[in-house]
Amino acid sequence: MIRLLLADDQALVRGAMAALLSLEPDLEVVAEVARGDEVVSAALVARPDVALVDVEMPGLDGIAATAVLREQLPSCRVLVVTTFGRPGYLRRAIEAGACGFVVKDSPAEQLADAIRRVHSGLRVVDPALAVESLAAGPSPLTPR
Amino acid sequence: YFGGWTAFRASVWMLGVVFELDRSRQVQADLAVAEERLRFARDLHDILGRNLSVIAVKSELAAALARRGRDESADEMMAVRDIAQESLREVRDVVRGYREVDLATELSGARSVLRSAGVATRVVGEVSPLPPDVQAVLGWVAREGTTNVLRHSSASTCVITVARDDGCVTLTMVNDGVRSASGESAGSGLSGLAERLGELGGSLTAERLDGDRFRLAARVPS
Amino acid sequence: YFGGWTAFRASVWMLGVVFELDRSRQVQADLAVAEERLRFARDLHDILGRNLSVIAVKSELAAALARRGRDESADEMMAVRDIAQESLREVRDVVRGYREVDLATELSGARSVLRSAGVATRVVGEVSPLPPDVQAVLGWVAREGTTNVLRHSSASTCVITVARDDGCVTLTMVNDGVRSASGESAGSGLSGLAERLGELGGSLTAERLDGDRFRLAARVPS
Ligand SMILES: Nc1ncnc2c1ncn2[C@@H]1O[C@H](COP(=O)(O)OP(=O)(O)OP(=O)(O)O)[C@@H](O)[C@H]1O
Ligand SMILES: Nc1ncnc2c1ncn2[C@@H]1O[C@H](COP(=O)(O)OP(=O)(O)OP(=O)(O)O)[C@@H](O)[C@H]1O
Ligand SMILES: [Mg+2]
Ligand SMILES: [Mg+2]
Ligand SMILES: [Mg+2]
Repeated sequence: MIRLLLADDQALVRGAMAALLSLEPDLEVVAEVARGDEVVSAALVARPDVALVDVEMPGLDGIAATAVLREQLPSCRVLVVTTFGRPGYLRRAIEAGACGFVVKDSPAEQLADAIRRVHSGLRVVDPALAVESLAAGPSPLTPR
Repeated sequence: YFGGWTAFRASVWMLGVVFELDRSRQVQADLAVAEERLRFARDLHDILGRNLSVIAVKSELAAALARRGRDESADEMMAVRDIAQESLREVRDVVRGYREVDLATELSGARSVLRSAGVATRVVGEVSPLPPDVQAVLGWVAREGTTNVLRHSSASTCVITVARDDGCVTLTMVNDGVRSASGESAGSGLSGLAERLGELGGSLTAERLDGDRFRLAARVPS
Repeated sequence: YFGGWTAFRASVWMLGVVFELDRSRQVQADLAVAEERLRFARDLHDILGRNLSVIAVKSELAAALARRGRDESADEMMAVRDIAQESLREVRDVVRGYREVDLATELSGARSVLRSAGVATRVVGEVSPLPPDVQAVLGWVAREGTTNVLRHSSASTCVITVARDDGCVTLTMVNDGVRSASGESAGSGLSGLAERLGELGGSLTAERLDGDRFRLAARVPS
C-alpha cells in the first residue's frame, strides 16, 4: 500500500481525487489538507509515503511547503500538482526537492502511475507543464 | 545656428511631430485599456482553468463510480453540470464585457495614461453598477476628457470624480495647467459628447475655473 | 529667425520629442501585440463557451442514464473528461502565447532548471540578435530538450551550444547519463520539433553518442 497525503485548497478537486485514487488497489489516502501551512503537521501524524501538493494554496504555497516537508519527513516523496505551470515553478519545485510535477487534470491512470513512479524513486515531469514552467523570470502578464 | 529657412523647415517638421504626439497619446490610452482587458482575460483563464480541472477530475470519478454500479455517480455528474453552467455564465459575462465599454476599466485606463504623462491623478467616488448605455457614454467622456487634458494643458494634477445624486450620475474631471487661449479653433470633441449625453437625457458643461483650472462635467440620468 | 540660444533650446526640445516619438512607436507596437492577444482571448472564449455547453448537456445526459442504470453513462462521462482536458490544453496554449519566446531567456531558464536538478550545465556561445521565428523555434528546442534530459536521463552534465556558421544557426544539447532503452514507446516531442524546424527550412538530429551521451542538434537558416 502506498500511503498518500493530498494537499489542495480546491475541495472539489481534492475530494474527487481522493475518491478516484482510493479506487486503486495499491493506493490509500491517509490525510487531506486545504492549506499549505498544514501540510507538515498532517504529514508528521499520518506518515504518508507520497504527498500530492498543489502549488497555489493559502497559508504557504505548495512549493515552499514541499521544501519544509522534505526536511521534516525525508521519507515522504512529493509530487507537485497544478492547473497552470508558471515560469519558475519547475525550477523551484525541483529545488524544493519535489520528485514530480504534473497537471491536476491528468487522467486517473496516469496520475496513479506518476505516484507509483515517484514512490519508487523516479522523477516524473509532465512535458506540457514543463514547457509552461521552464522559462526563467516572472510572467510577462502583470503579476498580482 | 539655424538660418531662416532651416527654422521654417524645423517648425513645419515640429508641427508634424506635435500632431504625431497627439496620436501617440491616443495610442497610449488605447494600450492602457487593452492591457486592462488582458489582465481581465488572464483572470478569467485562471478561473476557467480551475473549473475545468474540477470538471475533468469529477467526470472521471463519476465514470469510475458508474462502472462500479454505484449510485453516487449521478450526483457527481449533476455537480459537473452545475460547474459547467456556472463557468459558461462567467465566459459570457466577460465576452460581453469586451464589446461594451466598462466605466471602471476606462477610468483606470485614464488614470494610468495621465500618470504616465506625469499628471498626478486621483479617481474619487465609486462606480456602482450602472446600465450599459450610461457606462458607455461616461466611458467616452473619460476618454475625450483625458485626451483633452493631455492636448490642451500642462496639467500637474487631475481629479476625476464619479458621484450619484437624485437619479443622476455625474462624472467630473478637473485639471490645472490650462494654457492661455491659443486662438486655434476648437474641435468637435466636447460637442460630440454633449450630443451623446443629450440622447440619454443628460448634459455636459465645460468651463475655465480660477487658477488655471478647467472643469468638464457630464451628468446623465440613471 | 532663431538666435543661437533659441536654436539650442529648440533642438534640445526636439531631442525630447524624438525620444518621445521613439517611445510612441514602441507603444504602438505594444498596442498591436495587446490587440492580437485580445483577439486570441476572444477566440478562446468562443471555443470554451462551446465546449462548456457540450459539457453541461453531456453531463446531464450521463446523470439521466446513470439513474436509469444504463451503462453508457460511463462513456458519456469519459467524453466529458476528454472535452475538459482538451479545453484546458487550449487555455494553456493561449496563456503561453502571451509570452514571446526570447531565446536568451529560454536558455537561462533551461540552465537554471537543469542546475537545480543537479545537472552541471553550461551554455556556450552567444545569441546574437535573431529573427523572432528563429528565436521561437530554437526556444522550443531548448524547452523540449531540457524536458527530455530531466525525463530520460540521469545526467550529471549538460552542454548547450549556440553557434552561427554560413547562414545557419545551430543549437546543440549534449548530456550524459542516458538510461538503457526503457522499451516505453517514444513520444512525439522530437518529431514535433523536426516539423517546426522543417517549416523554416531547418532540420533536427537526435542521436546516442559514446559514453552514455545523447546529442540533440537543431539547425536553422538565418
Ligand atoms: N482639460 C482641458 N484643459 C484645458 N483646456 C481644455 C481642456 N479641455 C478642453 N479644453 C479647451 O476646450 C476646447 C474644446 O475641446 P474639444 O475637445 O471640443 O476640441 P479639441 O480637443 O480642440 O479637438 P477634438 O476633440 O475635436 O480633437 C479645446 O480646444 C481647448 O481649448
Ligand atoms: N536528452 C536525452 N537523453 C536520453 N534520451 C533521450 C533524450 N532525449 C530524448 N531521448 C530519447 O528519445 C526518445 C524520444 O524523445 P521525444 O521527446 O520525441 O519523446 P518523449 O520525450 O518520450 O515524449 P514526449 O516528448 O512526446 O512527451 C525518448 O523517449 C528517449 O528515449
Ligand atoms: Mg490551489
Ligand atoms: Mg478634444
Ligand atoms: Mg520529449
